[in-house]
Amino acid sequence: MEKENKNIPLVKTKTFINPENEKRSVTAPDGSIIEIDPIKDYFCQDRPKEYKVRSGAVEKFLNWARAESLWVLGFGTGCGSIEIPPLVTPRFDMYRYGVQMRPTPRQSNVFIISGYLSVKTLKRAIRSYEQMPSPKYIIALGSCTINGGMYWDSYNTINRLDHYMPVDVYIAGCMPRPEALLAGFAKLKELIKAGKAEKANEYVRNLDWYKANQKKIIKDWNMPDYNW
Amino acid sequence: MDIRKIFQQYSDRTSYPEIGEDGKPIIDLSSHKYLKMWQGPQHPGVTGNMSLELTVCGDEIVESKTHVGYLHRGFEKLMERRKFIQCFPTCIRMCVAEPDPNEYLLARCVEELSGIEVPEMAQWLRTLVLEMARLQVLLRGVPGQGGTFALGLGYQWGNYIRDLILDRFEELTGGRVYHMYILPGGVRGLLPDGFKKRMEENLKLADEFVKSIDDLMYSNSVFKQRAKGLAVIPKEYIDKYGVYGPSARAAGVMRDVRKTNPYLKYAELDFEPYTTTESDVYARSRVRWYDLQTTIDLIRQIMAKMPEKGEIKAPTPNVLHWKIPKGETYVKCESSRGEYGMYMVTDGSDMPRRVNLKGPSYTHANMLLEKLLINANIADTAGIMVSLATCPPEIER
Amino acid sequence: MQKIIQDIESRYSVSEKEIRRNNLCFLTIPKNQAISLVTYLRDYQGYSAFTLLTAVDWIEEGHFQLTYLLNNPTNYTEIGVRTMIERDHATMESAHHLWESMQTYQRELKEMFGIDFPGSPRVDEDFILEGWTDIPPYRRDFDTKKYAEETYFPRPGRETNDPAEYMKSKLFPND
Amino acid sequence: MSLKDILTPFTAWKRVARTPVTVRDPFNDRPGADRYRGFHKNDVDTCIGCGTCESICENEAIDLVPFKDPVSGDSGLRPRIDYGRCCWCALCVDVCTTNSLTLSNEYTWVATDPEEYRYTPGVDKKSWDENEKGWKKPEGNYEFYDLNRVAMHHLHPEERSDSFIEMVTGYSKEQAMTEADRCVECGICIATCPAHMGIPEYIKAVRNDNMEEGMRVLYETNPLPEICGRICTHKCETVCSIGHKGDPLSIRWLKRYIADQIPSDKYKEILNTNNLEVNDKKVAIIGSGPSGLSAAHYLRLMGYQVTIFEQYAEAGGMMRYGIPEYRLPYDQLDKDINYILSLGVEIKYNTRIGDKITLADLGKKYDAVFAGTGLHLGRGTGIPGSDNEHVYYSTDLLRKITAGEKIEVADSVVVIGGGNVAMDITRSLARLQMKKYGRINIIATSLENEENMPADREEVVEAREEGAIIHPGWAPQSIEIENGVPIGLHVVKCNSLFDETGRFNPQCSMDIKEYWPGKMVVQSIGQGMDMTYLSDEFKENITFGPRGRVQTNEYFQTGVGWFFMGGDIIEGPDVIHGIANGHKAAVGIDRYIQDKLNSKQ
Repeated sequence: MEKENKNIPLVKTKTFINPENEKRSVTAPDGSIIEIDPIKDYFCQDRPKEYKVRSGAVEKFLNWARAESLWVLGFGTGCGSIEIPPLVTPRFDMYRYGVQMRPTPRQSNVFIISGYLSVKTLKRAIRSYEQMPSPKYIIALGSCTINGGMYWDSYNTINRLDHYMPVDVYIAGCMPRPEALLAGFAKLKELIKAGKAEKANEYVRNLDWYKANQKKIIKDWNMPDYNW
Repeated sequence: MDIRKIFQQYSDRTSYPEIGEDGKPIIDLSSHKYLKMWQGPQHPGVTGNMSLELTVCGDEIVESKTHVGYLHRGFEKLMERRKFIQCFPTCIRMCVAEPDPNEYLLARCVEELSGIEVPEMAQWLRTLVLEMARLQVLLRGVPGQGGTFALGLGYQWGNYIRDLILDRFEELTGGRVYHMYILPGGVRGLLPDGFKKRMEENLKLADEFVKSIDDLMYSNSVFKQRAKGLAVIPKEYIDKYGVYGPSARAAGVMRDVRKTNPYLKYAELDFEPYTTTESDVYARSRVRWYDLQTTIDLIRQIMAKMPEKGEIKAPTPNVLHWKIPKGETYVKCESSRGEYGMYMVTDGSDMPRRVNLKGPSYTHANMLLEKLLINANIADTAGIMVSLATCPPEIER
Repeated sequence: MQKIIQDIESRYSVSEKEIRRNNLCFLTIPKNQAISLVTYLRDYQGYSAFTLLTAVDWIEEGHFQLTYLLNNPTNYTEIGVRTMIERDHATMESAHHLWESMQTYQRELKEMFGIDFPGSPRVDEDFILEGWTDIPPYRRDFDTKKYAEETYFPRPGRETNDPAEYMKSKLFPND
Repeated sequence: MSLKDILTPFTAWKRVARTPVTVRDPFNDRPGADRYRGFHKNDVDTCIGCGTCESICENEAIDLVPFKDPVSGDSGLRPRIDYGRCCWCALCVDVCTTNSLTLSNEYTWVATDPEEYRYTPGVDKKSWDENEKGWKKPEGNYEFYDLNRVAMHHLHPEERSDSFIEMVTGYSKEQAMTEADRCVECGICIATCPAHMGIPEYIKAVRNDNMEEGMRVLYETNPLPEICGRICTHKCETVCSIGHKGDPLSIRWLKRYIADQIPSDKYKEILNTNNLEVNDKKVAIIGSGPSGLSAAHYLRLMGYQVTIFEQYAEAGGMMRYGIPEYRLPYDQLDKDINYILSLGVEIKYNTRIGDKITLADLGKKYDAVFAGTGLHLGRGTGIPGSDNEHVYYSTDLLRKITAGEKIEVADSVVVIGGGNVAMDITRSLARLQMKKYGRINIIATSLENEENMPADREEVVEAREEGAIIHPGWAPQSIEIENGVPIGLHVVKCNSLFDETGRFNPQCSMDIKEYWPGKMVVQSIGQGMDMTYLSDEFKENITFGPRGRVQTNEYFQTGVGWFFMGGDIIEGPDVIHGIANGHKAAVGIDRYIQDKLNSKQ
């Protein structure tokens, strides 16, 4: 729907640098002086690359493998995260579907945006998302991610998640029950197996548009444009 | 090499860092002695979406700052532009884990400012729902303390029973997490048929859980080793820092609104909140464990004492244009974390002028947590946070 | 309760009092006496627990109302000390020395209302918001709906009809 | 640390042998609870599109979208829900005025396209439409607004049965505020009111206790609020959305409440009519009934010089000469009329058009003419004996009562007719009987049965309270005459009035007979119009429709360009149609005159 306006030029926002990210020189224990530029040294600033689809059966096998081991990043961004504990505990037990929580983005490929995102969390969510290895998927929970939900008129929460992050599956509800979440995972599996969970590549293709949107609302952009 | 000797060498944790003239530690990051690190918001060890900025020396925290605001939705602002009835769906989302005190407080504020009397039956149902809410939080919170010290089994048990309680909520209120059950004037329905019987079955499971978590966790030598003596809150901190509920009762100070300022039907119920004096993580967790038993008992009492039928809602003015005269009030109740209060100012229009929610997490997670974390290990931060039951959405609202 | 109020009235100039319940009352006090009264209540009347500090924006009258709510843990009563401060360049004496928890409240008020508390520790640090450049959001003149619509663009494709207007347009368009 | 502390945790192993608690098939094993607040359902046939769901929704999740063409009492709109906003609080269900909106217990909806989450329940078919379970408005005394109307205080039958003082006392401030509070401001009623009055707006003014604002709203569409506030047929109340679950709002009494609160000397100030402009165009109005007064009022506001021609000695038409005083006291009638006259409207009493002044004369002298001459002729039954001089028409009697002429009321009376006028004459004569004889002996009979009596329900109830006997469902056959005076009425049982095609075709059981004695018989089965002022030269240009009614365009303009007609002779009969016609005709006259001016230039 917003294909035509995805060519908005990248907005140059004023970059704030946190004190710990400032260039500095430190003296090593052996007395030598080391120059450090954290933004350059600690982050990879290269633009992300699209995931290349392999041919035929290989890709099919890979998709099957991906679909059957969805590792979810344990980041409760909003109210929806209250329904995660029932999922990881015996009643609903999502491990049997190959879904499990991981503590770090480096090990995860599914990001559950559990409801509304305040601007402050959006910044962290983007960083977490970008640190996840490809192929990666986003499940958005609840009304808030679709059109603002409860907080449609709040000055601190975003209304449409698809403006800032690419979403593969939406689950309606406020908040969605564990069963609905499991249905969401089932849908995501279906999409992955069919090779249709392509939103991460779309993010790469329209990176400038997403970044422009993100920078429009994140006022103190004190991180590199892309970090992974 | 005797490992014990190495530990003893550093056992006097107050010796570093040096304390400056202003009473604050002198921390020179470039000295390589200290490291600044963040815990959260994306971290399994924080209670929800908040973060701690820790300065550590080795694995010991020398300074900590709490950062909140990741869940800020501006409720108090949003409610200023909503009619009183419209505030309810908004307001209950202020504390995700335990939404019912929010409903109750808002309804109580509205009723008090407009002078509405709530029918007997509705008061009993409100009491029941508030206790059920406490029960489901504690079923997650009590074993959750073990979870922070890598004892995840109790958490699995507790969550199952919590889910059964959520089923009862669903039956009674129509919602699993956000119940929208208490409205100004009353509640939104009587108990369904057979509710008490099913509840009793769940309570039996909870009874058994109480016993087994005692064996599993409180008698566990590892848990004891880690939790005892950790993050002691001295008695004089109670007023100075604003410590409420179970955390205050663990320090030997009686803080329970149900007992001190009885509301709803609590005056007619027989219970005695547990107090102890050790005031460490173990004691706070233990107080919650006793609270869990009290709550189970209270639910049984309520179900036995409540009438079978009755009016569930007092007549109110048309909610679409309900105006409340100018006034202000402060209403409080006891949540699972402590005194939970709401301050409301009205100006005669159909919307509140100002609503301010005051939860215990506000003081617990900010000044108190920052203070308690000093000289603790990084590995203990999660345990300390959970023992204070900090709930970020309630801090920043 | 009455006794305490009488005692306060004999010492401070209470301009308004509102007894809400037998365990809650609100007193309005001039700005320069507020902290003194709070200290007095804490030290001599047993109101040693501090419950909350918040502000109300009375934009029409051009002032903020600050409410210090104190709790007496022995007889379980509460007193709200209200004081009115000027809305322009709002500043208030800091009370962080009375309770440690006070500085968090003052930080929040600074951020959300723009009320300054000189001397309060960390009062200028961001508390809840991050990089906020607009007017403090809890002020009444900040329109959150307008801001949200302009900043976060709601999903298009919604349209609604007023029943009365719609019936008029269909049934009697010329009247 | 004791050995016990090391060993007891191992008791957890005993759980190994337990049955697992995992839900085997979470997609099917767990339907929502009976009260679960799942996805929306709407019974579109019951729904009236009032929009209360939209106004209570704090998330603006509900839009009203067209579903069908609006009709009276149904806006034709239906709620569409945005699941990008909804929070499933079910306040919309609880506030629904018709109980058509409910929630199902279905809760799973997964999609890849966020645009999917907008749908109109009941219109867009969903899998949960037939789902019986789910949230419904709680039963019992659980309402978001009061369903019971504030009872209006009536004089006790004993107090009122022998006098013509007003029997309805009106609301007190508190009562009016309580009643106004019940309004949900949907605005469905506006379309049903012939005058399209701003009903929610003036009810809001009552709620805010702002009578001046209320007065201004009233006068926008209705220059006779005191009168309408008493005798309006209140069609608005029949469609009131609150009426689906409870009593409809007392819209009429609230209107009266506003008008009652303002003293007549404040009117001009409040309505800002102290200095009205005057232009050189003149309009004549025939008849000072509701349509005539209404047209005069709005024309005068537009600046025209208005002259009313009234055949009787006082203004008001049927409102004065047809409606008994106990329903509409003359001082209240005068309050409204005098205000209109005080705006500079000229009135010529005792001037009947057609006698000395003809319509053609008016046409020459004035730029436009409006006739609201009403239905003043009684209509007879034509049964044997009805031509007797002591068999009366109700219109004549009512006029005489108003004019203060003496009526020889008999000690036993039979009234033929079941409409409002029949009730009026029944109750008026009953009062006269009470005054004269100290007892009441009056029988009213109607063709229609009890349920279908054309009179307002409350009129029938009140008439019975006062001692009149009402016999519905009887067809008059003949009037028994003895010595030149009637002594009774023969009737037979009437079974049905209309045949299958809907034509008027009474079916009677001739063997079920009844005889009611009465020394005075009054026929009140309808009124006719006196159109003698329409001479033949006009009749050529005027088209007549069914039942002799003149056909006009939507601005009540007849084929004769400058001649407008309205009121009971065109629509109704009732006051509010007259007022609406008058207003519309005033607009039409204004357009007509302006068009003529423009074309000359």
